Amino acid sequence: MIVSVILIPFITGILVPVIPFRKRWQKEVFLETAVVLNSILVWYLLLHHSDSTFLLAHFTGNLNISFRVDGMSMVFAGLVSALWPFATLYAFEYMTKEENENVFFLFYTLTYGVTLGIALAANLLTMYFFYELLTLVTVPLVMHTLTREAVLASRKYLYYSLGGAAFAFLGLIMVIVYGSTTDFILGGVLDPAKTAGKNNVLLLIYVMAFLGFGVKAAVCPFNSWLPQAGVAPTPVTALLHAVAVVKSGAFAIIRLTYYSFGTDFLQGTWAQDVVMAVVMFTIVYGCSRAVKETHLKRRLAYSTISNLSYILFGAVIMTPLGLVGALTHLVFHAIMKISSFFCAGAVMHQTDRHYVHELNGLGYKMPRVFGIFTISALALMGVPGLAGFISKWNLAGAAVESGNPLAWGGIACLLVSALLTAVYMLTIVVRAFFPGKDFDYSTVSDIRDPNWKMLLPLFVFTVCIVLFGVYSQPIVDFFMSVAAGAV
Amino acid sequence: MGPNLLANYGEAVSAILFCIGFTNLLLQTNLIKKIIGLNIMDSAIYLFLAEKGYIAGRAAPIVVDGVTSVEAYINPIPSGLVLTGIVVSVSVTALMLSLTIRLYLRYHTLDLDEISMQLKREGK
Amino acid sequence: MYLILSSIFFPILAGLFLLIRYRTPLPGEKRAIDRKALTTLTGIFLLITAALVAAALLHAKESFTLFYLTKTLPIYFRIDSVGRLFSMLAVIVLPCAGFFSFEYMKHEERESRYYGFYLLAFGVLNALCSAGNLITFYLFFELLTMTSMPLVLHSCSREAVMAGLKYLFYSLCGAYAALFGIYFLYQNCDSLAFTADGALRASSIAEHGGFLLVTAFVMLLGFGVKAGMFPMHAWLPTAHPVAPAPASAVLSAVIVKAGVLAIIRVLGMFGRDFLRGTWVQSVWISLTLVTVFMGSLLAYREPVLKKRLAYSTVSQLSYILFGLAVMQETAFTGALCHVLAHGFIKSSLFLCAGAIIYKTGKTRVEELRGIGKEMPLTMWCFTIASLGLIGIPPTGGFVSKWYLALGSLKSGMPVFDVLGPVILLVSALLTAGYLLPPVIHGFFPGADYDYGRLQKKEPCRLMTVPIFILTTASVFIGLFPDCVSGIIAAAFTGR
Amino acid sequence: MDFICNFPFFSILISLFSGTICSVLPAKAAKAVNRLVIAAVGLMSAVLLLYLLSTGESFIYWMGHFPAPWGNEIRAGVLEAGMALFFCVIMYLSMAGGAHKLPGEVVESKHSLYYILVNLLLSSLLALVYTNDMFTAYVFVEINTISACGLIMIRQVGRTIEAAVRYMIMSLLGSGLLLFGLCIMYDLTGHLLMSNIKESVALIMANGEYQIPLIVAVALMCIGLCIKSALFPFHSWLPDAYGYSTVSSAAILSSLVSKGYIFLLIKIIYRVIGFDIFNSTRIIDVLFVFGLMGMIFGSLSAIKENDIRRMIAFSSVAQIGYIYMGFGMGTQAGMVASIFHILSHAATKSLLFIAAIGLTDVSGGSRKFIDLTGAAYRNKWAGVAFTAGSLSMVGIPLFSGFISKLLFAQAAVQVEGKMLASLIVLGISTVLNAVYFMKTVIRIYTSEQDAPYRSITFRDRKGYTVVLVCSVLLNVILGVSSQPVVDMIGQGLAMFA
Repeated sequence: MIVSVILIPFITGILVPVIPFRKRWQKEVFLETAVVLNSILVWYLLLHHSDSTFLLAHFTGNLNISFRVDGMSMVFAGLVSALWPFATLYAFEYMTKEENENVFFLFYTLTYGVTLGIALAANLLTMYFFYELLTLVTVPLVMHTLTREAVLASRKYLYYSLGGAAFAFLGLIMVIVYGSTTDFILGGVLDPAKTAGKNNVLLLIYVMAFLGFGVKAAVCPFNSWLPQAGVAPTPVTALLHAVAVVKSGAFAIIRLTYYSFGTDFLQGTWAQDVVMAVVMFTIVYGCSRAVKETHLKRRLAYSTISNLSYILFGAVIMTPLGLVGALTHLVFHAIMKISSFFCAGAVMHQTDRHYVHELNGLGYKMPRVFGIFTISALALMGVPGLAGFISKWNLAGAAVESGNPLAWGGIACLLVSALLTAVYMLTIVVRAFFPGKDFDYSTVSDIRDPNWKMLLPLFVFTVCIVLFGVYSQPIVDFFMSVAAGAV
Repeated sequence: MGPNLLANYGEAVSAILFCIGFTNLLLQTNLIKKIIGLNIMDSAIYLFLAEKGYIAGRAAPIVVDGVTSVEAYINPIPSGLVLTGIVVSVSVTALMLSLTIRLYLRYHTLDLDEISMQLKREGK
Repeated sequence: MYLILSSIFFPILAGLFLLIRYRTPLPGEKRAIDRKALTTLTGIFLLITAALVAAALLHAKESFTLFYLTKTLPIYFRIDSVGRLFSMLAVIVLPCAGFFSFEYMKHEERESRYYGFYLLAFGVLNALCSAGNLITFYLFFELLTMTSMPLVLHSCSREAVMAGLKYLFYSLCGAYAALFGIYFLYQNCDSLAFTADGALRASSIAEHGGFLLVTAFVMLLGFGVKAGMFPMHAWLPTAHPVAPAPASAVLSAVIVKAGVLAIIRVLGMFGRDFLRGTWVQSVWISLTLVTVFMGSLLAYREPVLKKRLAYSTVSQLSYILFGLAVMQETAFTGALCHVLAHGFIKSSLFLCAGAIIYKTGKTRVEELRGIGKEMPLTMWCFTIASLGLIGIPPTGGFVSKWYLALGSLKSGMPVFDVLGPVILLVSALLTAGYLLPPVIHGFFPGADYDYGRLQKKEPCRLMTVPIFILTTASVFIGLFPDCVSGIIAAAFTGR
Repeated sequence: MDFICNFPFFSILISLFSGTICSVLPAKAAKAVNRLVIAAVGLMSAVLLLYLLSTGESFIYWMGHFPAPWGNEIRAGVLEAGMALFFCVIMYLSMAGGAHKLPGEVVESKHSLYYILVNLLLSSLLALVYTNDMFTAYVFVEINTISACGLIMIRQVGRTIEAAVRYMIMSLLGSGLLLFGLCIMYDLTGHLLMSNIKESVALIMANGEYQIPLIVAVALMCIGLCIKSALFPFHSWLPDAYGYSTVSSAAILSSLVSKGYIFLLIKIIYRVIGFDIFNSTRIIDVLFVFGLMGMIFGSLSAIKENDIRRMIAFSSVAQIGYIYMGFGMGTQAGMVASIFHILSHAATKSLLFIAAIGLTDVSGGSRKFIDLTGAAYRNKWAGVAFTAGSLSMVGIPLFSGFISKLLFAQAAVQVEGKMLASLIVLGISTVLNAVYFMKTVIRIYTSEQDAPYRSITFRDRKGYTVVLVCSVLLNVILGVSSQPVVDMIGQGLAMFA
């Protein structure tokens, strides 16, 4: 059952170029059906999960490829499978303007499976395996347009990701050697008997592994691949570089921190201070770069960098509440960012405008898109009543509660970042809706909102943003129980 | 150290020779000199083996006069090794020489660096 | 409960309705906007809202939780005396300015957007006044910024857009600084519901007292941004003048008061006893005094009338903050009195300035010679309001300043107990210096004034009546301060 | 003694003998014989392996029934048989993969000579694997050198001859050192058979006499073999030799020849000196340091390289660095990792060379990166295979490279002093590998629009494709079910002792 949800996307993806579809809509129906079915299957699996581990294959020694549904995987798999059908729907419309659709959908769907693999992995090795795989299946997506820029971006992406994985690998080794098992167990698996006297080495390796996985989560100084990877088609940037790929990085770090090394081992050590400082710096750095950036998608990418570090900030607080904060932001940021990216994609698709200064006055012509964009912008800023506030509240609450002065500084970083978020998001909104007195409306005369395939996902995400903003109780409760290990 | 060295002068000489040969093979740019170095090096080893194999006052292990005592003869294996080694060394030398001829015919020089320069100029 | 909710959500929905129904047509679109219907509708909405607020003020006593953001974060409403006082201000100023704008906005583009956001801001303000805990307050505080920003940049000139953004970012900056404090308060209080005598746990004070002081200071500074407190006052003189005059009136009179309200709430949360006598109080008082003096001085040097009024707002708001910072009952009374007095006076002044601009297009003070002859009613109101702001009895300003000075002297603080009143006095002199010249030149244009070209330019009733009402209100406060003293006394104790 | 015990001897003999036969056969027949011999030897090794696994112990085979310590011996254990089998498989794949290029690379009349050399090489490799006699090992080292040199120069262009000469010189230096070390060893112990030497060495170490000469001898042998297996900094001969010879030669040389020497070194470590004694010397530290340096500098040189084959060749330098790092750890785990890496690297490197030739073929024969743009679209299978090889090199799970990386890292953690250094270098080296291999992969998948050779289409060769697929499969098998292999290596090492 667990394996099937990973395999179905694989099979579907491979079938796309193989089956000779006569009409485009046939392909769309086929893909969408498969994706939706798979998502339903995932949700069914998550809701009726059993605690047993599914062993797929033995690797060497005591290393297995195995899958299990636990709290964390429920969060991530649920998120991914909820977003994917919408993103696919959106991609259909977006890709009408791009070439080589089949290859695109092949890898796009493969990525779904791989991401689920990361989410459902039962041990560090399995996760590492899918983590590497994720890099490989997403590279073709970045390279999709095959322009020089795209090639450079994908090359950089590859270098960074594989390089990061190389160091994450060291963490894996540590857990294999010093842990009692590689399975994910909340609280960590390091065996105190084995680690005695080796703490500093382990911490050093933890920092390395953190930065290694952090490459995918775009931790500074390893973040420059993400804005560059924005050359990919928007569904990719939105889903992968705002959700699946980068969140996998964050997810991996959470797994590493909470489920492998264990917070008891890490808390209060210099390693925690180091990673927290890095994360705090990234939060501010990402935002400042976003303010400077004039390319719309790259600006959003920088925003992603900063927001990912919010998640990591929650994670490195290393308390259950911190984990709750991280999870909240993991989920909520996914929705907010995918929504804003889809808006950006809709703008690019409808108008072929890429830079912020080209967006003047578009708000009148695309009121729905920009209305939604405004909401997601406000949510990203953390305006109460929208989802972003809840996650920031949880993060900051955890930081205050931890009593760690550095974490208190982190709150300041969060707020500075929120301000910068306002700067870079609201300037867009203001441009779109208040283009200035001498604005020539004829330049936007033939622009209109995109069709329902693009708008439907946007509406759904917006509803989610508002819904989670005002009524987050159940989901936060669920995160609480995840963090307490009760799920 | 000193007395040992003097007592085992054969080994010392062979070691020195080996070094000479080795250095030549490594550092000479002229291919013929390199090959000579190779031969010196190999010969040094044979010298070493022969030196080790010979015990003063004993004869080659060919039974004459019915003397079968072990004390009377030297160990024949080193000699066998030397022979084998010489065979190997000859074939290797032959191969090297043939390569040298090929290179000379092609580039009209025996200098390895010079050949490399020409190759670079060819650009292939 | 329903009264409060409807006083909040009715204007919001009405605003949204206007925004959508009367969307400004783009060039090439056939649709035209029926201006009459729009203004009538807006007027009706404004009146209904005002009625709803009034009803809520009179009747609503209960508190209720609307829903929970998270398990421990209720969106909670409760009308207490402080809120009631601010509500009173809003419910008088906003409809007046609204009716004023029906005339004023005649020639502006995209009217519907203005009215829409105006109503939105009204609703949010009501919510702000009836918010019962810090989170609810913060929620509407942010929304207030968002909804009032379009009012600032309404004209969409480059200057206005930049001013709007400046306003936005300053306000957000302040709000986030405040949020920083809220995070810490949340951990160190049992609940975030408002109180007047400190919600901090005794154990928390013992444990992180020093850090909590920092937090308090950060929060004061943060909310102080909205109230134009030095050093984060720069947005105010930029943003207020570029907005349409009725919007400036509302901004200066009511919306900046949200910052004051916030600070009152914060003081309540931390408790005056916790802050009194600490470095926070000293620094804060110094800041307010600096602002008072500096605002007046800048206003004195400013040639553009609306900008001058904006600087005056900076200065006057810090009177209020000074009153709060003294943390003494009399001064508190003075501060709250000044909230009302300044609200009425400043809105009246801005509306007068708006009427002048609307009729004559003159914006600079030296252009206003003889204006009193042209627009006598308007200028009379302007004069009375100015006198009120200077603090000449029997206007509202006198009462409040009297209490402020008295409270300060009574407080027994070192240095500031005397220094404060002195600066207030100096500033009052400066106020006279910057407000009276237009009046004097307006009525006494001098011998060389060409009476032959004089025309009556008195604006229509839609403009004069609101100005008149507001001016009257300011005088009324001065004549009968007792009618609010009860509510202020209740406010001090947090009821 | 079962009949199967003759297999090692048979396999050496038939490959040697068939080499002689090839000289009189026409090219086609020589090719057939060559393939047949490789297949037969492979089959025999496989049977032998199964036999050894079933009996669970190694055996010693007296040549001509001269008993030790006088006779010449062959020894077969699981590791030897496995290695022989593996060498045959790789060699077969390499030969098959490069076969179609042969007519273009080598003059028609030299084809039979080519097969002679290949057969000789195989026999010498087998002998290196099986022999239990040091001097025999030396002789076959030389045979190996000569045949390898022949394989390099058989493509008669200036570059290859020069490369052959350079290779020859370095090899001779190496074998000279080996021989000298050997002689000293013989002098010290009086034996040539590995097992006998080991006993004497243990005695010497116990007595405390002659320790310095012993260590000198060991060091000489090690350095000799290091030079021959192109450990950094003795790698200067390697890029030219691998980069310009024929495809099959390059594949065989890089994946097998240097591995033969390394295997001999392992045998020397285990069977001649004794693992513990070897580890107690400082030699392993030296090997360790040079291994680490090789990992870094080999990759750095590869990054700078602008020629795909030379790049792959430089990558070998880095990979050999890995192997020596494993030796340098001085633990059983490190050794297992090294041996596994020998296998995985051999499998991967031959795959890469063969795939690279497929790519250069469709790029007008040019090996410059700029000309390879979009090559993977023109030759799909080669592109996929190259990608797979690259991924294995970078150490992506599912491929063999990952397992060796895993084993190395696990081994490293157990060594107190060397843990951090090896882990960090492992990380950096992976990054560097990723840089140059992924650069190539992306290059070959870049858009064809601006590629100079877009019009060239690839003629599909079934044999070539099958070879690629098999190589990839071999790689994946090693990567997925590595446990039996690792177990086997462990078992084999146990038999060594």
